[in-house]
Amino acid sequence: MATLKELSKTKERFVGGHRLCAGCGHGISVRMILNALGDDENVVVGCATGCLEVATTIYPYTSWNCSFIHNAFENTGATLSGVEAAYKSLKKQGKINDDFKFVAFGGDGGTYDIGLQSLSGAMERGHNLVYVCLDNEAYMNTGIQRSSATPMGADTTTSPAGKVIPGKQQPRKDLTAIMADHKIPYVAQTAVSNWQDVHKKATKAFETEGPAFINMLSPCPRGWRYDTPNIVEIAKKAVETRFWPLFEVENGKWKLNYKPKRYVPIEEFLKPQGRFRHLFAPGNEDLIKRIQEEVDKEWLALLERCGEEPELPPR
Amino acid sequence: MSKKVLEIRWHGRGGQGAKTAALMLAETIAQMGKYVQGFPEYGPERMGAPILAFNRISDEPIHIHSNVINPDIVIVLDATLLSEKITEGVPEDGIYIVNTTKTPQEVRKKLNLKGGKIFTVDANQISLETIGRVIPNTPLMGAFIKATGFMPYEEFIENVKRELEKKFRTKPEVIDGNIKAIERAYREVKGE
Amino acid sequence: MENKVALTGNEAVAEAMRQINPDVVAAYPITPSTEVVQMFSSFVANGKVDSDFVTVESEHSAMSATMGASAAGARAMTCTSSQGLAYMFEVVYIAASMRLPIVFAVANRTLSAPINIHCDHSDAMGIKQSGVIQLFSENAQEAYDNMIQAVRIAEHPDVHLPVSVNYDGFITSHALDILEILDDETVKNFVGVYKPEEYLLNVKEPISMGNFDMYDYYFEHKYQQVAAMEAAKRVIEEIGKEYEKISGRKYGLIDAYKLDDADMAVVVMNSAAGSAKGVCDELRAKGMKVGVLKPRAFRPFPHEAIADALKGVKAVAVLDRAETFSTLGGPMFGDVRNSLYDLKNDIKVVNYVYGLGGRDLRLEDVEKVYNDLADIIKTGKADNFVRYLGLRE
Amino acid sequence: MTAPREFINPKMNWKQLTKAGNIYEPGNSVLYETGDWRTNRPIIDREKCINCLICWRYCPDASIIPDEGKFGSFDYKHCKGCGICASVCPTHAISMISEDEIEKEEEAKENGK
Repeated sequence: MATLKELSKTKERFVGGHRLCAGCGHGISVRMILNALGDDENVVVGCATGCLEVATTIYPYTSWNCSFIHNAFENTGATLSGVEAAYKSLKKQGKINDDFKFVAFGGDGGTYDIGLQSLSGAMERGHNLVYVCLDNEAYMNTGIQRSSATPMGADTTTSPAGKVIPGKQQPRKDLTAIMADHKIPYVAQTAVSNWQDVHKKATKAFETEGPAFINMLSPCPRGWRYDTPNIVEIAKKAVETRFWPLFEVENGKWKLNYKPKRYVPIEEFLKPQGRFRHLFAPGNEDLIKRIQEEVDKEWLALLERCGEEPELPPR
Repeated sequence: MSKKVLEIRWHGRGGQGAKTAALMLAETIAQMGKYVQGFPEYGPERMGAPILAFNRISDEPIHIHSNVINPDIVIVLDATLLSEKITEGVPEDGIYIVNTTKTPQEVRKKLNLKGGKIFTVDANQISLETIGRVIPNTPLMGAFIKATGFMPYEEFIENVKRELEKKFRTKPEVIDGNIKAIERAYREVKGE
Repeated sequence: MENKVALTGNEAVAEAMRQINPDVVAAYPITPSTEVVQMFSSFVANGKVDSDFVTVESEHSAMSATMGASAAGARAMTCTSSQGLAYMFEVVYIAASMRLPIVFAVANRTLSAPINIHCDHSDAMGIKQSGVIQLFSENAQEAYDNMIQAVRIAEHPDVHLPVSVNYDGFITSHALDILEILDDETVKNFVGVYKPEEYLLNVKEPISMGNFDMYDYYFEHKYQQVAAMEAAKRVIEEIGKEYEKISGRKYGLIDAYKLDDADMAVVVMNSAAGSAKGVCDELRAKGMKVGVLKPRAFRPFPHEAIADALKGVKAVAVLDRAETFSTLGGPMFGDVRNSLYDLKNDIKVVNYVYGLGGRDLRLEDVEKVYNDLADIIKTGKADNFVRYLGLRE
Repeated sequence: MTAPREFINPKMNWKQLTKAGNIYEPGNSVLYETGDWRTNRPIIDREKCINCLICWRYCPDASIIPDEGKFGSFDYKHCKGCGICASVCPTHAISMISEDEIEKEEEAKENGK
């Protein structure tokens, strides 16, 4: 595993001058993922419509220090499939000689929701590409609307915390498991707070022959309403509360990568975020309890899949 | 162009409330029976990026929908935005209202400005002390009334109250804080 | 050199694709173009082409993957019909805007609802403002020839736009017809090896494609597409002349049939143009001065050529195999009438919508159109200028 | 169409702009400065810095310029002042100072001269 000292000497494939929000998780996430490539490797990046794409390719400027293609919102999986198919075909015919890696970035909107079909197709067909979902748990580009990745209870502009309905009513979709069920060679869940975990998984994904999928928690200070500098702290809380476990599924084998040492109640993740503020109003204790139960249930299911002893840490 | 229409340009940063201020000012003035427009410039820039918002105010219906190019009044929400972009297109007798701890003379020097009238107010400090966090947009409306004498102060405050009550019915402390912020900015704004 | 063969329209298109040997094909089956997908799959499975075939999960992804391949530097193709093209709609616009030289076949079929698998041009007309070049084919021969020429038109440096090759679903796609095909080597030489100027897989010059424009650039980028379409008119004719040298068959922007001395003309595309020519011949034998104008290129619209070809006639009937639901008739009607507006004479132009959902265009119907035109010339009146042919009114 | 050598600007006509808005200079956004988004500036205390480079890893704007595996400098042309570097620094070597304050100090210094 490379050290930061070593990594800092490598090529920066995602450069400054982009117009993502100050403190946006995506800038960090993309740098980490692309940093898993060797300096001499060639890469084509595909990107779904969203904050990342809009803010990084404002004509005539691009922040991508490599080949890049954006097509539409829901078709990054298919677009990059075509790029990869072209690569295979041209390589086979001897029309090109260089090696390439392929990586797609989509937000939770472009991945969990509108782009799910295209992603599913690309994974099922076995294209040799890496798809990274930068999950910030809502449609941030259009102004913080709920997605199927939005956690239960969150206040978004289309699941507002109102007098009758206190935020989003449904638990989030388990996309990482859905991708694992595609029986592709590599699936992982990681978070921006754990850079070593990200680096290891991105490295593995790029080395994988065939499709690889990474679901990466990449917080949005605007949508989550936490103090911008605290991004690492907030993402760590997601991991520590077991709300966002770190795991991977390699050739069908589930493996838990990190087990929190002590019990951290979900409140610690929810409390610093404005989108959950209403949950802490008197009378809403039940909602937090429901969220905790959901987290516990999912955690037990994950432990079972990973062949770990079923346990809920003492409260 | 005949200037029957008063035009205002707001300079702020994404997330600072320039758009909200422009819309709120428009709503407040609309209560006087005037015709108003309030609109932001929509760009790809994100939180923290310099952004613009605009107002038009007139006694007659406003039919134009082009961008504001030569504003009569410029309101700057963030002192770190002071640059030549602030004075772009502003006529000789333009009015500048700046949120800063600086004096109008210091701002004049910084902008290298010959004409115009400059007003300054520390809207950050005022909002922090009255509302509890740094949101300079409402106090700047108070500074605007003082600097322009656009409408009687009492009437303005009544109108703002009505607008705030629509938005924050359940949070009287927010209404009070904002009114206090406007009052203080009205009193504390410095001209040359 | 040439071989006379009996092929259906779909077979002819698939055969052209085999001979073109594109680097990538991404397609999804839909009636009536499904056979093309199947035949091409078998070419791939049997090593008859070098192509990588991407078995996408939808038409939206078919065009998206074709775009990805084209952007990567590959010669890329797809094909579809009807709902498939409608589902592609979004990406067809983007493909044109990104200036990707994709060739795609469209076996024309109507749109739902009610669901109907038969021919009309509603699918193609849905993308007439997308910025892709649209060629129309009277029969299997033309579908085959258009596919081969489309590659060169799309890839021409002054054009760089997607080209769709339209041919009538079932009427052309599933009917066996005699046509002449070129030998593989001739096609190979004609289309040449694709050498993209800029592409994703170029390690020396990485590129960002599909970027974000504000209002300071978007308008100019749109105008570039207008200029490319304008250039396409010249290029289509040039490539047509070049193709004539290897095939002996003439191709231009329009096909003007017996129009030189005609008093009346029918403007019609695809297979119905053949029927119209047949009727035209019969009426000529009876002494009526009639002709047929068949636009081969519908986008770009060859308005100069059309005005020139029709400048001597007295009455024109535009036959549209699609509706616009604007109450102003079919989509081609407006374009043709518009093209004739500046002529300093008084040509009467009427519209007939025909054949929706595969309703047969009978020869009597075409004959009725010519007779109507004769009446219009005689009376000088063309009331009720949007008409429906073969409809139970 | 070949890439124009002159850098694209909004005065150019449609012929001068690149085809389809393609961009031929990878990573040219470094020419676009986002430093003016900043209201707070990160300042490093070299005494406290242990060159762990966590700040470099967590900068969304690639605005920590490393130097031979050590902390080199801040890229103030692009740093938006988000404060993440200061927040993740294990030795609290980075502090965020208001640009307004910095300007005042600089002016005071100038006036003092």
